[in-house]
Amino acid sequence: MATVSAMTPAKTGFREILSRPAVGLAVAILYVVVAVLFVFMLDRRSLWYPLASLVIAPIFLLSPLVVASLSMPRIARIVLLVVMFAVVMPVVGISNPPYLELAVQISIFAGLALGLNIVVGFAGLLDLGYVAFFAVGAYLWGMATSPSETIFTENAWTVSYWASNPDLSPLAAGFVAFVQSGAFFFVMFIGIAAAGLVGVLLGLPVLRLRGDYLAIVTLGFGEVIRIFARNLDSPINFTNGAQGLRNIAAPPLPGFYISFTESIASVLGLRVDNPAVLAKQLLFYTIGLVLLFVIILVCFRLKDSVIGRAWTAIREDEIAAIAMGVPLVRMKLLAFASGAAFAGAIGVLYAAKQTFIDPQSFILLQSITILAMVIVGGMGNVKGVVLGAMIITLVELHTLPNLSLQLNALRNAGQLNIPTQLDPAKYQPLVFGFVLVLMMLFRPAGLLPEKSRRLELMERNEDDELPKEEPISDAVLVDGSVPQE
Amino acid sequence: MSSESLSPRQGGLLDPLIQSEAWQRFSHTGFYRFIVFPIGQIIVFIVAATVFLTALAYLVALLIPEPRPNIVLSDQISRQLPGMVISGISIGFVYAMVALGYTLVYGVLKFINFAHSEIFMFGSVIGFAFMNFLSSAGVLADWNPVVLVIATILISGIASGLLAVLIERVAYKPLRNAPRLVPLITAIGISFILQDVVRALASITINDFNLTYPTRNIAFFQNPIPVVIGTNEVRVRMTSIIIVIAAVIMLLALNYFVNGTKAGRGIRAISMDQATSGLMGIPVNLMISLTFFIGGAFGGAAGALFGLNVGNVTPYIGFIPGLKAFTAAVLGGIGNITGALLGGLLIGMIEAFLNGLLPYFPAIGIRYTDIITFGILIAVLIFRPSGLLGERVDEKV
Amino acid sequence: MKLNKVVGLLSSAALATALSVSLVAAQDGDNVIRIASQTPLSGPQSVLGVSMSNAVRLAIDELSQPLVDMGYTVEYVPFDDQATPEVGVSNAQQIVADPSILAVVGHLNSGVAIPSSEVYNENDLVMISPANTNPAITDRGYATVNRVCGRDDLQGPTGANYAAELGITSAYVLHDTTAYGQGVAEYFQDEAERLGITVLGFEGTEEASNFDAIIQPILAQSPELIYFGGIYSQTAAFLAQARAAGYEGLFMGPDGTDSTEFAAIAGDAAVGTLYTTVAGPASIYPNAAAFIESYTEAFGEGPQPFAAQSYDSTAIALQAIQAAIESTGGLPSRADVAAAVRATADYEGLTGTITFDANGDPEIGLYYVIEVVSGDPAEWSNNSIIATLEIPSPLTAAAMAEATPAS
Amino acid sequence: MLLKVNNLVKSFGGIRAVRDVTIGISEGSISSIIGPNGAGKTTFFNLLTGIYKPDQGSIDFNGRSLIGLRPDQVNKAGIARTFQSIRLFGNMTVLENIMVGTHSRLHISLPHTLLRTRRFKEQERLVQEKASMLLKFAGLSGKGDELSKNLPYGDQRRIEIARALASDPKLILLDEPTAGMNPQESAEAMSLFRKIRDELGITVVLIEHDMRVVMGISEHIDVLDYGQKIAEGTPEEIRANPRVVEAYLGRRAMGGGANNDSAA
Repeated sequence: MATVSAMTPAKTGFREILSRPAVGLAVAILYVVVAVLFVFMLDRRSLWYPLASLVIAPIFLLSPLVVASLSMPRIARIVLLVVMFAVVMPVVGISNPPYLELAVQISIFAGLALGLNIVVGFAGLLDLGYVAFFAVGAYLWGMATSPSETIFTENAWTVSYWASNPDLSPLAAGFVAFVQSGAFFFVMFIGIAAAGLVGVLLGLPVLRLRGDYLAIVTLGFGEVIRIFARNLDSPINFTNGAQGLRNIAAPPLPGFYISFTESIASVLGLRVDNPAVLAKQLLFYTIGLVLLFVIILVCFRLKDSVIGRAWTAIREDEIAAIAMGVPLVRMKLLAFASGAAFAGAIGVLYAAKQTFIDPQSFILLQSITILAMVIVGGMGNVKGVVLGAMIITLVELHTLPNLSLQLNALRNAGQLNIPTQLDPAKYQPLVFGFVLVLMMLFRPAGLLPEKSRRLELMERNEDDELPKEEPISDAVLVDGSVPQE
Repeated sequence: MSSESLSPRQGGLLDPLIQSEAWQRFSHTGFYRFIVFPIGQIIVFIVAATVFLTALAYLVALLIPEPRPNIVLSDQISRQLPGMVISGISIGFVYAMVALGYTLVYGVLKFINFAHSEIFMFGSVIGFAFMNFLSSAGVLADWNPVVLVIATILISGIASGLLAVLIERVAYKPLRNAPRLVPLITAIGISFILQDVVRALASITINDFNLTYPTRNIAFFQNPIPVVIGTNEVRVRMTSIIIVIAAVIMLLALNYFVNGTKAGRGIRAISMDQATSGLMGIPVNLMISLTFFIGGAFGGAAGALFGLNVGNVTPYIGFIPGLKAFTAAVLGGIGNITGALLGGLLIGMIEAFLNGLLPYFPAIGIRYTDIITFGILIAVLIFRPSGLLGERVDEKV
Repeated sequence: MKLNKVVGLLSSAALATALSVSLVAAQDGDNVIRIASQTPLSGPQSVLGVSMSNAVRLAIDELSQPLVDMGYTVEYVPFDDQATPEVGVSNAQQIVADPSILAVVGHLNSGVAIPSSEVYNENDLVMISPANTNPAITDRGYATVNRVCGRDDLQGPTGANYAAELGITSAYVLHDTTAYGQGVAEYFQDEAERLGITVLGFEGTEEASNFDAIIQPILAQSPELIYFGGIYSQTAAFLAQARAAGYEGLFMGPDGTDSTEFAAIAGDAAVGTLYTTVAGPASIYPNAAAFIESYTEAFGEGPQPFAAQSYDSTAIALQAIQAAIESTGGLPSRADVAAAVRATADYEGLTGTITFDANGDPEIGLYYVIEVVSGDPAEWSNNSIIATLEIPSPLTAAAMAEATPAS
Repeated sequence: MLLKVNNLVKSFGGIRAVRDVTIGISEGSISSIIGPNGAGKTTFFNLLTGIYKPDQGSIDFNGRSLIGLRPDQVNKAGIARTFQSIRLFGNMTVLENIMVGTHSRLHISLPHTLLRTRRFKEQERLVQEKASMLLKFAGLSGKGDELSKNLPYGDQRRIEIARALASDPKLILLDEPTAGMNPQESAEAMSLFRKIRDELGITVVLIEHDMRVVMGISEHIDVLDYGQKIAEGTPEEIRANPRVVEAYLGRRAMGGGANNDSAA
């Protein structure tokens, strides 16, 4: 995370103090400690639990971003982050499993948003069908392992068939052993390749199109993939159609996850009935985190390279870019494919985590939600996009439900009287709509804009005064250099 | 409907007529420019689309005469043809009117107003509310049906237009200098808000969100008109005819407004160059609001007509027609008014033909209608990257 | 950088909240029992989801007295699953984290129910489904997953059987492309073909309002019956338009048809429509009539499909919790409640007498074929039963087949 | 001859923008293409660089045909250009703009980029160095980290030139590089053009309206009017050519008082 730079030069006294490494470190540690304390202070039986959780969950879950943003010695930052991810998060997660679930969902959506950010933020191509690539990965793992009655299960091509068949030839037994150990990661790589390939296949015919035409074509493509997923149950059943693929396998759970969970639980004095369940969540958390880390690294490396500069150039001015030797189609394809590849890998993780996928998981609204994460966070800025994904996921999955839970609790306690037509649980999308509109009105460049866009916005009024039109010419006549010098 | 796009070209059969002095004089009258020409254009579009799709269908029937046992495709085509054409035209006009909203806004602001589908929904709900009000007052049946339709269109059109202006003022105008994708996100936020606000209002006032037009019990709207073509009888629904007539009249009005009035000229100027138009004294903000009003009014009126036709609307009704109308706008060439009309009619007709004939191919079926429609769009865009009637954008270098 | 401000703001907000939380003393005792529901409360499917949630609320209001008498407080916690799997799973995590929640009633969509019930099952929390007719729900054999509604693979064939009895020879099958609609339509089609009915077409469409073009090939082939696997808002609009276009044959649908709204939308076109359901009409069942009355009084509108099933699900949960308390002598564990639910026998609900089999299906499903008698929504409860079929669940049927060895 | 263009034709709709133009550019020269507005000069550049496809004719550069090549391939073949209306990557810094110019000379490999291999780092270092060198060469020292759109007009012209030079071209096409500059800035620009040829050995072709620049720097001039070449030769020859005078004076009557002093 070396590229996560320190704070901008301080302007006020407060900032100046905060920008000192030692102070930054202290503040960061204090923040994390306080956040964790808050989490443990939560009293589930309190009437105000939902409201408290609503406030404390974002405080806690944003703490890695706070650590990454405050100025401190690099080593300290790394140590702190490792401790956060490897110790604090799991401990809190075991004591409060919904937070672990949130962390997993955030890592999934942050990964998706970063992938889309390559296409939209870096290369400036509007893609409204991004969820299609996500579906490719998810269906790949789903079809490989679900016992649903698809052509794969019927023809004994799947893991579950092999694994449950007692009479195995040595070859098949070897295959099962491989599958049970590494198939998940193997399929994840295939997912990366397959989604990347689909990205190229889609990109080839359509990348000549200008911005908004590209948007509708990608939107159509997203729908096409969803409709295929829904319809390819006949004449040959590939996807099990609208019924979806159920009981999709999870990656094998290493034994120490269970013992780790048990020991943490006993240290905290928690009664955990089924440690394997929490351990599995922890495993998904680990995979999601590692995947997200790799994706962030790849994003930074791509951005600070010939490729990233070429993408920015394309975003800024296609004609100038191609005239400077940037091969447009190749670089755009590369953007499409890299974005798609991320989505493919995350799709595999998603299918394994959900254990069930159906076409409804891959609707247009998903693509739009991911796009909203990119834009709300700050197009082009990796940290901003992660923040955007965090906030939107939190709002959708935690803040809004807890808000309605709080109102419901007050109503159950007789402190609030709401008619059923205005049941707060019914109006979460309304609040989400307001959140989107207000965030955009107050921070049009996103929460953490890319550096250049920040500057752009500050000077947008001067923008138009730059001499763009060609100068009125025929200089000849004025200075009279023809006919004599 | 710019008069240039279909202007007679030299070398045609009609040359003697076109070059005659009388024609020249006639072609410059308002009657020609605002009545004869646009209606001719609409007829040409409809006839061309019908002929093309029918020919294609019969061609398929020639290649695959019996796609299913006991089904002779060509017989089925001739049996269904009138019904498919009529339903294609009526839904096509709805798409076209909604597509106009997308295209007008895109023309002046170069951004896709994703909340437009909810304006359409809003129009359909206002149409319901108005009729429901009359119905509960017990006077619905007393109104002359023609007056009722006109009043409904006006009320839902004006209400939706005002809503569109309000949305523009609140959610888009402050963002005019922001990156282009930002208004897209506010538009999505607005869509959520509109859906839920309408739902809340509907559930508070009538405790329901299936809003059924009370016109169901009025014979004028309900009784179909039997039309006998050859040996088979087709029942044409009155509401389909209403859609076509209303849409044509509104399109003529729009054509007159855009090409025949000062305000229309202002809008056209802004769509070409906003900054210069401002310098030339055109009130840019007013014109943009006006554009939103017109686009919203068309969307809202289309919503009311659609509601009248299908009978039942909900707060979530806008999404699918909105998406299709957006496709239509792009197919025709987004930013081009004639393109929206052509695109809407084409999408409507293609859909009607696919939905009518794909059932005879059990391996495909109407579940693939949307995929084929999008396939056609993509094919068109690959050969004409700016849509059917969109201008070629050879960027000046 | 703004992050500082955000951090500052959040921290102070948290501090304030934490303080106020600690000031407002914990109010719940150990004797709070919560029942959660997860249904779509927003979005297009919320008509059904809200009605289900209302029915749960009504059941808790009406039936929790025995538990209250035992000294417990019963609370209802509705969740909006937004018909979205991620939201459902995330809510499920919240639900299982609240130890006072002892039962879940939900979901509407199988696509949400299946992944969410994995979470419930892992935490021994019992789910009673009022609406998931997909066979996969209970075929997994989880001890915590039960349903009171019918199964697609029984309901579809019931319709086909009745059609064959009527002497129908040709049918056209439509569905709404959802797991529910397509599932039930496919089972109808299979059974119809087996019984010698010619299926002239089998089509799925997402179209929700404008069916003009879809009707054309149906008219051209004039089937004797149209079967539409879907929810009333779509099927009623279709029926009204088909009748206007000249369709004169029969129309049949699954239990998604069972709503007063069907008559409201389709009007007189609704008359003669047939539908299959496990919920008997109110005119014959006094309990059902009382339910409709109290529901309408409480919420100002009639119950939608699956509302009666939701009421029954909640009632079964309450009864099971009571039984578990009686046998354990204190607040029962979730596993106890799950076992008690599974042990439910001969429960007399609005939707028949329910005994769960080992997979959580009702052992014997009582399926009605009902005919719509009027286009007036107010007359909906007078719809007449024209056939009643008792169909055992697959597990029960297998057991019965074993018990009576083939001769 | 470094560049040999024979009988080039390009029409847009019914308008023939370039008709039958034949031009040769010899290696190491500085030459100009002049002509009244709308004479087809910029179209000619666009044809050379592959942005437009010619209808007829041949373009041979350094012994190979450029017909059918995409703009990026033309760039790789050794022709770089600037634009009449400045087209910088406004939200990139000056240095990054120049770095983009090196694209066609770089080895681009995804594995090397992702793994940050030594080879990748070495290349990045070279690119940085080259960009800094060109920054200095173009007289932009110290402005490398500014956003390019925030710089004054004259500097933007220089960035464009530096960016074009970054691809190590054999031939650089400058489209009205001094438009909008005052006499002093023009003079500085002229010395920059000479430096490009003298120090870097790059052949320079200008489109120019400022006759002081044209006459002062060109070794060879081609004159276009209405898409056709009407004259060529040394500055002296062109000055004496009656067709050229007519082409310009013919426009004087309509031309009016447009001038080139509209500096930013």
